[in-house]
Amino acid sequence: MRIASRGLPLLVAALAIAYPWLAPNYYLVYAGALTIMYAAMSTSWNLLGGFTGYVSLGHSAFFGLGAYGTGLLVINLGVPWVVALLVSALLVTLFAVGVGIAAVRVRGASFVIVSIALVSMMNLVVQGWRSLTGGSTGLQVPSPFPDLHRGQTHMVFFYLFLALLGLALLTWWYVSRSRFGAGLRAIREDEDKAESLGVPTGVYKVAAFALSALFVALAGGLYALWFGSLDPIFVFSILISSYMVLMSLLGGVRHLYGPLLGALIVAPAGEYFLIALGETQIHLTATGVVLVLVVLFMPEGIIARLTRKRAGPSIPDQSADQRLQGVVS
Amino acid sequence: MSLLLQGLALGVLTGGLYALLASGLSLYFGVMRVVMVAHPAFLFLAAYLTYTVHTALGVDPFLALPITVPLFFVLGVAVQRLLVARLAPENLAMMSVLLTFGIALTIEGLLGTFYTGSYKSVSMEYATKSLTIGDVHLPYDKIIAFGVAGLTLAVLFAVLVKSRFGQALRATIQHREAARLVGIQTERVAGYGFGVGLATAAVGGTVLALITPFFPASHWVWIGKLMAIIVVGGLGSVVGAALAAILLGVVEGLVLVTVDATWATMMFYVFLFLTLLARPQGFFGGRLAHRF
Amino acid sequence: KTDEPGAAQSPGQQQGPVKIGISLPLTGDFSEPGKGIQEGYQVWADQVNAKGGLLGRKVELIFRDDASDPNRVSSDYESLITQDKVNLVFGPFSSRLVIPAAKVAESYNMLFVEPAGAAKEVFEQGFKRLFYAAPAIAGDHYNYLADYLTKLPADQRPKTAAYASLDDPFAQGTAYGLRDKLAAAGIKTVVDEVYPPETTDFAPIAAKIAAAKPDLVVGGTQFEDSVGLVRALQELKVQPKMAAFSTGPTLAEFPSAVKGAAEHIVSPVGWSATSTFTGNQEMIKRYKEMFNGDANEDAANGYTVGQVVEAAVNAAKCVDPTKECQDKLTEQLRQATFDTIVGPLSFDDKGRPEQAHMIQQYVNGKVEIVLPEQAKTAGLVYPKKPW
Amino acid sequence: MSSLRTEGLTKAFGGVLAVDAATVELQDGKINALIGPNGSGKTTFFNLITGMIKPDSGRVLYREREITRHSPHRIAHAGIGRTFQLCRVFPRLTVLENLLVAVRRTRLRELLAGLHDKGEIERARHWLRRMGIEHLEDAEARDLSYGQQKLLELAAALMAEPDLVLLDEPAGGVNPALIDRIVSLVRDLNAEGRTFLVVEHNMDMVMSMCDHVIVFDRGAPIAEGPPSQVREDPRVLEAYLGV
Amino acid sequence: MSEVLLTLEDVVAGYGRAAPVLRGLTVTVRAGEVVCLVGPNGSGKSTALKVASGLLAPRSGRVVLAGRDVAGLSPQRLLGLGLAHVLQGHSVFREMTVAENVRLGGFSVRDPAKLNARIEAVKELFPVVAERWGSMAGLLSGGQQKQVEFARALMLEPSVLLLDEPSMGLDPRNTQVVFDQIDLMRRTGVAVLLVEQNARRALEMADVGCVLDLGRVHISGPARDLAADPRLGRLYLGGAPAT
Ligand SMILES: Nc1ncnc2c1ncn2[C@@H]1O[C@H](COP(=O)(O)OP(=O)(O)OP(=O)(O)O)[C@@H](O)[C@H]1O
Ligand SMILES: Nc1ncnc2c1ncn2[C@@H]1O[C@H](COP(=O)(O)OP(=O)(O)OP(=O)(O)O)[C@@H](O)[C@H]1O
Ligand SMILES: [Mg+2]
Ligand SMILES: [Mg+2]
Repeated sequence: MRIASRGLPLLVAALAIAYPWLAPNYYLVYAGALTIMYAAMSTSWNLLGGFTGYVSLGHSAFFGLGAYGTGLLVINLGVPWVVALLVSALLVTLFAVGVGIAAVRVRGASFVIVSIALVSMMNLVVQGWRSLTGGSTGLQVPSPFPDLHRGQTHMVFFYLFLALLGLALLTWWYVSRSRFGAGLRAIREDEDKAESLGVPTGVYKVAAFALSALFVALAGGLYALWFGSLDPIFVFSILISSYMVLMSLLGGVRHLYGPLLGALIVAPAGEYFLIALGETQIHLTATGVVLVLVVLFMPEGIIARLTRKRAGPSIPDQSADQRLQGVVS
Repeated sequence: MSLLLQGLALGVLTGGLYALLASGLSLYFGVMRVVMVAHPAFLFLAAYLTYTVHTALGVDPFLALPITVPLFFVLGVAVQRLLVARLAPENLAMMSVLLTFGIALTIEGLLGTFYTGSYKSVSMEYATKSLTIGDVHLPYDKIIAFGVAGLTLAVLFAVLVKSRFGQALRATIQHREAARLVGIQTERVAGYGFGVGLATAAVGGTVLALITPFFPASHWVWIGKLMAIIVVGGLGSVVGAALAAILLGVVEGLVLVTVDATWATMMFYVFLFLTLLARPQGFFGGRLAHRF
Repeated sequence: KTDEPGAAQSPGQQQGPVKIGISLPLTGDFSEPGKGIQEGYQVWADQVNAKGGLLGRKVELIFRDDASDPNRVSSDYESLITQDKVNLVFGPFSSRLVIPAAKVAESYNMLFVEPAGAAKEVFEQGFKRLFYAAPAIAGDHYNYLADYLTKLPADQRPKTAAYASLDDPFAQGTAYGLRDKLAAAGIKTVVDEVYPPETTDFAPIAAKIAAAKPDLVVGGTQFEDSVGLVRALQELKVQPKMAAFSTGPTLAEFPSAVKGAAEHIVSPVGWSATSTFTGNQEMIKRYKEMFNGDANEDAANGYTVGQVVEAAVNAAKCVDPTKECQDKLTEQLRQATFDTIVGPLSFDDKGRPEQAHMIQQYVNGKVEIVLPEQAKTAGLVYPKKPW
Repeated sequence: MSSLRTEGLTKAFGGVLAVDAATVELQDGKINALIGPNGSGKTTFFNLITGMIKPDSGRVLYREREITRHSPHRIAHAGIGRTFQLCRVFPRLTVLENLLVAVRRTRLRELLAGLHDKGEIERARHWLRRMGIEHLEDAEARDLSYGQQKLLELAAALMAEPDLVLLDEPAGGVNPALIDRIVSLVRDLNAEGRTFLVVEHNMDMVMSMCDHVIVFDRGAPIAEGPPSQVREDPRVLEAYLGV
Repeated sequence: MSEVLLTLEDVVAGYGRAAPVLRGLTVTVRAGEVVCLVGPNGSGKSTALKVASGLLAPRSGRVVLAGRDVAGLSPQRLLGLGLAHVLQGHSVFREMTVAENVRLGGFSVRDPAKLNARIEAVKELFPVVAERWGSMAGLLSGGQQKQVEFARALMLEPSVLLLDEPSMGLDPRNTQVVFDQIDLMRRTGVAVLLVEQNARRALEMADVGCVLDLGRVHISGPARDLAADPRLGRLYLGGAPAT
């Protein structure tokens, strides 16, 4: 048991690091990098969703802003890509604090709507602000590694995304063990009660919102550098957010590795559906049906399914028997 | 000046359309606590059915209503009983988003498969005429939409607030066990509630078909707009949603004629955030605050 | 790695069918035109195979759906090139998807002939192997019309023009191409409106146009918004002397969507069902056999790509994905002039076509080519009848 | 010195004056009781003190420092803990996690500190032992029976080490055998120096446990004093006991 | 002896896949009789009532209502046979007015005249119902909500009444009103199955008492005898028996 719980993650990590060298061709490296990117994003989504239970369908806004921020800094100010990436992620985090203050005022379903609105709004802003962002023409970001050929670029970004994923996992793990995390979980269960026990719920929620935005923004920035073309209607898309949510839920929002596992399943499965059914729109239906089935039959996620079933309340027999003896005798 | 007047008139009429399209949402969302992302997808499903009836029989699209409305009612009952009812109540909000998102994708895929990706439209002679009062033109299609919206909302209001069924529905959602104990058949009632919501989608879809061409992916643009209306109006308030719809319709129309289309679309979200900052429970209605 | 640049081609690729990889938006926002282009490609492949194939080898098309998503478009080409080891790639639909797709093709040294990336930005990315197989890029679509209008006698010439266009590089490109030329000729721009793809209500835009009472209304549109605009203009009783819309009116669904209002609307079109350019009538015939409908411009664009590449392959006498072969093909594209169903095509050094779009008009309910003079099937009706 | 004092505290909901210019002073280090008929404003009074709702007017002073309109978590940090009339636990957290939420966290360092700090866990277990529910430490709170949840809620409130504890009907729905246990616990804690304010309808419990009784009617105190005295007060008999 | 109206016989029941909560429970209630269930928290009292009213289907055993085996029938059906159940805790329809709540109590009563007569009667019984007729029920105080619930159940004129801790959260005066009402119904021949934690008080007025623990009735007999039993007192009733 001990070995399984320690050893498995190490083994997986080793495999992940070796993956680009084991992959028979660069396309699989590319697909791997994309999967890791989604894993990193859904893990960071889970910093908000898993702890506080606030379902955001708006995280692609941070993805897009991170991407555009990085791209614009590189193009307009010519700063080195690392600086651009970090500065843009920081700015997005600040922005997320502002948005968070307004957004976390509503709970449950309304929050979902607000987050959807956030994506639509950012899409409109970026699309409308043609002079800065290039509008609907999109933004072409120069590659940070012009000397590498395409396959090598995929390798580099595979490791960059892997590092980001590691960072996100570490953060989640750390938060889950901290008092901050305990407070966030309490918020998920009962906000007013948490408040009365001294949890500053407002600050916590905004902090979780911003933290989770930070990693998504970093992923967006890396994406911009890797991919090279940005188009507002695609980076600010509810579909990207939905993927984060789907992956997290499928794996299990209450587990460190839930979103990662979800990503490892969803990304290849999506690929499979497209290739197998791609000639008609029926693959959308297939995805939709899978989503429905997950929600209906695995609402707690795969990991919860595999590891533990809630035993339900049980009455401690001995203690009650003792109690009864005094009466019946 | 006359341009402003024209913008205002168009805004009011368009607001009516929005109110119609959003009315079902305020039912699921406010009364049944289900975040129904698939509502616009159902609207377009209805539009496609209307199109089929219209082209097959050559009749006025409104004559499709006797077919689509009962059909959607039954569909709604089925969706509720087979899918939504299985969600655990403690995370209904989260799970219903995903569930209905999945439903929306399913519908889009099916529409694409059966009707192909190409645009369909229903055009009637009367839909492009307009009534002219002074300098202001009032398009008939929008007037019809406005009228249908008024009618639908009135019916919905009567059903939800005044009728026995409406009371039973609200009781069911608020405390299921207690509702069963006063003699309400809760499963049936919840199913019917959803059915009524989808029935409004059938009406909305018909009107939409008359006004705009559509293709399977058309529903995406509507999700954000309609949801914004519901939040600004205050969850659960049919009247609030209607007023918010008209308000936003007018703002959109006026901003469009004075500034530009991007800003006009943005207004929905700007108002949404303003609402949150000023009155998170919405302007016209809203759920009870918690008792401690 | 098997796809290391310069890795030796496995002999298998030199025989068997010629595989052509294509990613198209079969779902999502661009699914409508995506489908058309797919059909065009299929008609072409069918015809080539009936004639014995490319260099004697059967042609096999491999389609991927990119769901109108640039991320997927890249993955698709990446996997088509490296996994399926296709011999050739053909382009996707929409300027928005062409750029990311071309990036991939370019980095694998593949020739990239595309049917639908007409926005001027596509050609400003420094691509060396990209060619647009249609008569003209977006900004030049209206050239014949601009010519016609500016040459009208002063008293007939429109004085004012209103422009409304979708925020999309292609649609906007067409409208602005015309606007710039007309403005230079002194036709005043009275409305210049850009609307985002999310726009669902066109009446207020029409109201703005109505208030300006322009002689000329130009829409940089795709389908949905062209119908929305036409209906709204009708409702608000705007009666310009001429109404021009890109894309929408060239689709078969248009006349039924706007009913009688289609009459006298003009549009730029790269292809005509009535023209007798090389292979056009066979294409139309075969399309009808295969899909039981009428070919449209999208299908023609797809077909044209096939024609161009086919000619290049036949001239270069090679069709494998190696750099040498693709270089030879690219060289062909750059130098030769190709006889296609949209007329003779040649390309400049950025891959831009150097011909021009025709102008079509609905006359008595039928689509007629009205400009240029040498291709016309009917005379341009101006001013248009009120709607 | 008084631990908690309110001056003219007023809250109206629409037309209903829930708390009406209530001026109340608690006896420090004592077990204070707050009784009154249904709807007399007791719970609202708690909510006003703990900042869950904001008063229309009036002031709340805790150890002579004004805490009116402070946010609930600040008030909790100041040392006021409470339980709810309808018992509220974190249903899907384990019993132990329920308690750990209440650990103080003011400074960033404390905030980021590991949750599984040995000392804190020991302290949590200590409280669970005192409530007699230590064997349930790993059970999810929603699996507990009503009475056990009540004890858990109390334990969580105490975990935050409040100096003033507000209990809203601690005996409601609780088995009488458990009530005895709660009473002795409150007595013990009171002996350690904590001040209590208990809302309760179980008169036996109030009379036997409390040192000082405040009687509310229509949102304001109408009588106060030691239990024996209040029990005889004609106004109390009339307004509350209904005889 | 009067007619047996409700019998639970060897009932085994539980939630989900977990171990059963009721493990062979047997209880009988006759017309004109109040049977009081007492027992520790979590012993299965509420579960027993849920089985009796059809909210929970038993895994085995019989539920006989007025001579018919009704195990597994829906609450609506049982309601038609004259059974009413007041739930534990708060079960008002929070976002509906008091008026709507009370009216819904008579959901299955089709005769408007009768309905209005009952409404007038409950308004008289609980003044707060009349006073707050138009308020949202969820905004009332805990005890007020409880009164609304009781009033709602009274709309039905049942022949078998299941009450789950009706006095919880009620002040002494309202507790008296509720107990008086139970007494009145007993006299008109209603069979009452009462669960109370206010056990001494309840046993005082009940005819039969049953001690439920671990999902089984261990002792039953005349209520007064149980109340006087010192061993029971220590374990279940708290404190010493009132003398
Ligand atoms: N949020 C609210 N909105 C409207 N009225 C309220 C609200 N909260 C409380 N009230 C009203 O204020 C009055 C006092 O309520 P409160 O809950 O403080 O009473 P209480 O003394 O705790 O009663 P109980 O003993 O029944 O718990 C009641 O009449 C109640 O209806
Ligand atoms: N909905 C439920 N799901 C799962 N378990 C439950 C549920 N309701 C009750 N239980 C469990 O069943 C057992 C009996 O519960 P029940 O509510 O019948 O007890 P009770 O005797 O009424 O206790 P109390 O006096 O605290 O109300 C408890 O262990 C409880 O945890
Ligand atoms: Mg209270
Ligand atoms: Mg109980």
